[in-house]
Amino acid sequence: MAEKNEDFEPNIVAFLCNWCSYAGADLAGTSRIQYPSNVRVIRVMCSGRVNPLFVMNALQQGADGVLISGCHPGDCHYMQGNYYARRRFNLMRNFLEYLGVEPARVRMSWVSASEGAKWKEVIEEVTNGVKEVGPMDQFKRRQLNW
Amino acid sequence: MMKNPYIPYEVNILDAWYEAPGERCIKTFKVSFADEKVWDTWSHLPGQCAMVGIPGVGESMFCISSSPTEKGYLRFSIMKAGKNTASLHELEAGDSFFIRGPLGNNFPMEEWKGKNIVTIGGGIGQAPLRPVIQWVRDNRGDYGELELVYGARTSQDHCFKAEFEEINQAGDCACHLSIDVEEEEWPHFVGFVPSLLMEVAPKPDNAIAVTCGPPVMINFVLQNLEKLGFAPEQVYTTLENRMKCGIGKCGRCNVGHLYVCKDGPVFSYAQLKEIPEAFA
Amino acid sequence: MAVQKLSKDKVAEALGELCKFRLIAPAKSDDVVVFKRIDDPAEAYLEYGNSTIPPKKFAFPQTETLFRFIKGSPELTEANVEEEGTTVIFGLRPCDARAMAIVDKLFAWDYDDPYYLKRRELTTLVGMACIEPPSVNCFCTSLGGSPFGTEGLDILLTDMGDYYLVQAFTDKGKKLEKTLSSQLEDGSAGDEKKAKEMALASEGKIRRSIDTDGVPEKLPDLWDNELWQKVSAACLGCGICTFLCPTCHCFDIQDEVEEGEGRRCRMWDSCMFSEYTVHASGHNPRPTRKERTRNRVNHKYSYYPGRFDVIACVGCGRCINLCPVNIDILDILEQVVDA
Amino acid sequence: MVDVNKLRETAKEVISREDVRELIGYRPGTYGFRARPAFVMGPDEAGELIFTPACVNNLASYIVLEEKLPVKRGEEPDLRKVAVMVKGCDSRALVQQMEEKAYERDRILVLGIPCTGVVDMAKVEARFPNILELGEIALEGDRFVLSFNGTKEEVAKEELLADKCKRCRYPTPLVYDELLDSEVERFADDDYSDVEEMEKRAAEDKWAYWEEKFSRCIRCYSCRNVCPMCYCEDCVLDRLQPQWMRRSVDISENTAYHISRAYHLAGRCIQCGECQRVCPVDIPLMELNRKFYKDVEELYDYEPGTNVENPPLLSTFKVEDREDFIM
Repeated sequence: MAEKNEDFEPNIVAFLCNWCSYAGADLAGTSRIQYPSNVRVIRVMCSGRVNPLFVMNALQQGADGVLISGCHPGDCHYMQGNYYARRRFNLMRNFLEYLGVEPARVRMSWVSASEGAKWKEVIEEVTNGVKEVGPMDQFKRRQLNW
Repeated sequence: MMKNPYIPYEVNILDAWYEAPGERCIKTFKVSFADEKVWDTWSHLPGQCAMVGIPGVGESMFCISSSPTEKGYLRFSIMKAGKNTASLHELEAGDSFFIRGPLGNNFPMEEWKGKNIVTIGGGIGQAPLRPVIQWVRDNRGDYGELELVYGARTSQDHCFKAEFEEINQAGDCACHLSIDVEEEEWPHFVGFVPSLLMEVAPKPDNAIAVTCGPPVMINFVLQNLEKLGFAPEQVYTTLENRMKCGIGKCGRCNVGHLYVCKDGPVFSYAQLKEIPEAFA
Repeated sequence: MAVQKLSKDKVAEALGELCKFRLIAPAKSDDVVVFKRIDDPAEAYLEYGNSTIPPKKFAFPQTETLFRFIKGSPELTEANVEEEGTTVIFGLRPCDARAMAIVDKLFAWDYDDPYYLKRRELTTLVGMACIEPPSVNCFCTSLGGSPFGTEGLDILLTDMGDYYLVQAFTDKGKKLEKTLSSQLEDGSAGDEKKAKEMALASEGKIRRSIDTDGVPEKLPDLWDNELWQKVSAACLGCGICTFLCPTCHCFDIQDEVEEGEGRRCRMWDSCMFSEYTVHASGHNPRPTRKERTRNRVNHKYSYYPGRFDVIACVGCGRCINLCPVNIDILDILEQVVDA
Repeated sequence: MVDVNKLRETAKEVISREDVRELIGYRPGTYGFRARPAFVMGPDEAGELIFTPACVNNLASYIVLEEKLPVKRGEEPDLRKVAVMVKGCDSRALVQQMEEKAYERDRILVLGIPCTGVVDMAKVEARFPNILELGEIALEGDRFVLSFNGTKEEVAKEELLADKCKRCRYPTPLVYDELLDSEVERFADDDYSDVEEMEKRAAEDKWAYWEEKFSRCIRCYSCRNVCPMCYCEDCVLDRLQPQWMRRSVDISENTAYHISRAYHLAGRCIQCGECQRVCPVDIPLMELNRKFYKDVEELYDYEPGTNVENPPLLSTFKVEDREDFIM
C-alpha cells in the first residue's frame, strides 16, 4: 500500500448520468457550491450505460477512485437503467474488495437534478475516502518496462 | 537495407487525394522521406511492399504503388478498412507517417524483358499493377505489347482514372476498362473483369499476365487465362494476408510453406497451384 | 582444460557468484516451476523435472519493447537490449537449449532480428542433464535430442550425487567456468565416462517415440485428409500448446500509448487463436480450429524443416502434458505416419 | 457407476437416429489415466465411449465452441441435434446456456450421467507419476481403484476427488433426455468457507496474494476457451477497437483480464471448475468465480444454471435489491 501522504490529491473519475447526476453537479456549479476539484466528470446517458470495464479501465489508467452516479430509484429517465447499474456495481465493489482494492475506491450514489448540495457531500465523502486509502497502485498501468 | 528492420522511416506527405469514395474509400499518398539521406540507400522494384503506419496506432502492409522510375517520391494507395487505415486517411499533405521497407519480393521485370505484358486488375487491386505499367512505359524499348485490363464496381470506384486517360492519349498501351453495372455515358465495357478479359482475349504467345484484385475475381481470371492458353508459369499475382513483422519472423502470413511477406507477395500461378492454402 | 566439478556444498556459493550477472534459474511458486530472475541463491530450485514455461522467454520475452516514442513527435528511440546485461540461464534442460538453437535459425534468417540476437549473444546457457526423463511424455530422442544433449548449451551440468560434473563446450562456457574458478574443482576422466553411461541409461528410459522420417515430405500431401477434422475436434483454441512450446516463436506487434508516451512492442501470439489471421476486412483464411491445428503441425514438422532443415519440435512433452483436452502431438503424428 | 455397455448401446442408438448429427462423449486418453473428448459421428464409433471418474472435461463447452461458418451456396444448414454426455455440473452449463438463449432446447439431446465425483488429474498424476500405459480409474464405495500395469491400487476417495465435487450440490443432471444411471443423491454441500477466509484478510494481504497469482498468468486464454459460459462470438479480449485490455503481459493487464473474465461470469458461472483445472500455471481461478457465486446467492438468492426459466441475473433486477452501499 502506498504511504499516506498528506498532500495527496487523488484523481477521481465520475460517470454521471445525463438526466439527474450531471444536472445535479451542474446545479452545484451554477449555485457556486464549493466542492473538491479532484473529480473528473464523464457524462453518460444513464448509469446503466456504465460498463464495469469503464471502472476497471479508469483504475488502470490512473484514477485513484471511481464514482458512478445516477437517478434515484424510480426516477430513471429510461425507467430501469439505474436498477441494473445497482446490481452490477454491488457485485463489482465486492469483487474488487476481494482482490484487495479498497471499497472506498469504487463508489455509487444517487444524485438528482435538484441535489446540488448532495453532490457536494458525495464528492467530499468520496474524495476523503480515497485520500484515506492513498493512491491506487495495485494495478495501475505501470511504466516499469517502458 | 535497414539496420534494425523494426524501426520505420518517417515520410512527409507531398500530396494526398481520394481515388474512390464511400465507406471503403481509397486515398493515395505521395510521400518523400523526411530524412533526404534515406533516398541514398533506398531501392525498390515493382511489386515490393512496405509497412505503413503511425506510432501509437499500428502498421499494416501495403504495396508501393509507384514505380522506381518515378523519382523523388513513393506512392501508396490505401483503402479504409480497419483502425490503422482509418487513422492514415485522416492525414493530409504536410502531415507525416512512417514506413518500413522495401519488403518482400518483386515482379521479375528483368526476366520479362522482350515479352508482351497484360495486367488485369480489379478495384484497389490495381495498386500493385500500377508500378508494373509505369515501369514498362518508362522502359518501353525493353518490352513488347502492354495491355491493361481494369474494372471496378462503378466508374466512381475506378482508381487512377486520370492516369488511364493519359495512357490512352499517349497510345503506348491498350487500355480496357469496365464497370460492373450499367451507367449512363459509360463508353466502355459493362460487366465483370473476367468477362472483359475474354473480350480482350490477349494472346498467350511470349506473354505474361499479371493480375490482382478481390479473391473471387482472381479465381475467375486465372480460369479464363487458362482458357486463353496461358500456362501457369506465365501468370503472376500478388497475395495479401494479415502481417505484423513483414520480415518472415512473426509467423502469421504464411500460405503453406511460403511467407507472403518474405517469399511473396508476388507469386506465379505455377507456384500457388501447389499450395491449397493460397486460395483460402 | 580438464573437466571440472562443482560440489553440491558449493552450489549456493556459485549461484551467489553468478548473481552479479542477470541470473535466471528455476524457482517454485506453489507447484509451478518457472524460470525467473534470481537475486538470492536460496530461491533456485534445482531438483525439478522440467519447468512449466520454457526459458525461451529470456531470449524472446512474452512482451518486449521495440522502440519508444512521444505521441506526435517523429523521434523514435530504439529499445536497448544491452542494458539487460550479461545473462546466465542456469539449470535449463537440454531440450530447451536445443530449442533455442533451433529458433536462432529463424531470427537470424535473412533479416537479423536485433533484439533476439543481441539477447542470445549476452546469454550463457548452463544446462542440467536429465538423469531421469522429467516426464512420461518426453520424446527428445525421436527428434535428434538427448537427455544429455549439448546442442545450444555452453555448459552442461550432470548430477553425480554429491557433485555436478561441469563440461564446458563453448568460449562463453569456458569464460563462465573461469568466473567460477574458486568454486570448481578438477574432475576426473572417470567422471566423463560415468556420465556417458548415465546418458545411455537415461536415453533408454525415454518411453515415447515417433519415427519422423518422411513426415515433413508427407504432410503437404495430407492437406485435405480427414484426420485434421478428427484431431482438432476437441481443440479449445487456447494458447497452451504454443505458449508453452520452447520452439514456438510467433508474435504480434502492438502500439501502446499511456499519457502521451508510447511504445511499439511485440508479444507472443498463438496460431491457435482465432484472430491470429483475421484480415482487416473480416475475412479469415483459417476460419476454424481445423485449419489452425493443421497449420501448427505443418509449421513445426514440414514448413520449418523445409526452410531450416530441422523440425521445430524438441520433444519436451509440454504440449502433451498440459493440453486441457489431451490432444497429443505424438497421436497426431502417428496418424500422419499411418495415413 | 455408469454401466459402460449400457452407455455404448444408448450412444449407438442415439447416433443412429436421423435427427442426430454427432454425439460428444468421452474416450480413453493417449496415456496414463487420461480420458479425452470423443466426437462420435456414426454407430460404429460408439464402441470406444467410456465414462469413469477420469472423465473430467465439461463437454457442454463444445456445444457453443463450434464455429458458425456461412452455409455454402446450394447447401442446406445442418439442423440435426448434437447429443452430449453431461455430468451434474456440466448439465448446469447447458441450463445456463439455454437460460441465456444461446440455442433452443431442441438443438441438443442430453445424455445425463448421474455423477459420484471425478478425480483431480493433477492429484492422480502426482500420486502415480510416470504412468504411460493406459490405466483405469473406478470408484468403489469411498475408494478410488486405479488399475494400471497389471496392478491395482486403492486410494481414499477424499484424497483424489476434485475440489469442485467436494462442494457439489447437483450430482444428478438437471436437464436430460436420457439418464444413463439411477439418480445420485446429493452427497456434499457448499459452505463457502474458502471464500469467507479470503474475505476476512486485510486488503494488503489479499492484493499480495492475487498479485503473485496474476503475475504468473501467461494469457493463454485457456480458462476462457474451456469455459462453457464464454461463448461470445466477438470477445472483448480480441477486439482492437476499443481495446479494453492490451495484449502485453504485465500485472496491470493480467489483473484487468482476470477481473473481466471473472466478472463476465458473475451470475453465470456454474462451478464446473474447468478454468482452474486447465490453468497451466495453477492460478486458483475458482476462488474468483466463487466470490461472485457466493455474493449472487446471498444478495439476490440466485443460483446460476439451475432453472431455464430464470432470467439471467444481470439482465434483470428487483426494486427491493440491496442498496446500502449507495450514497
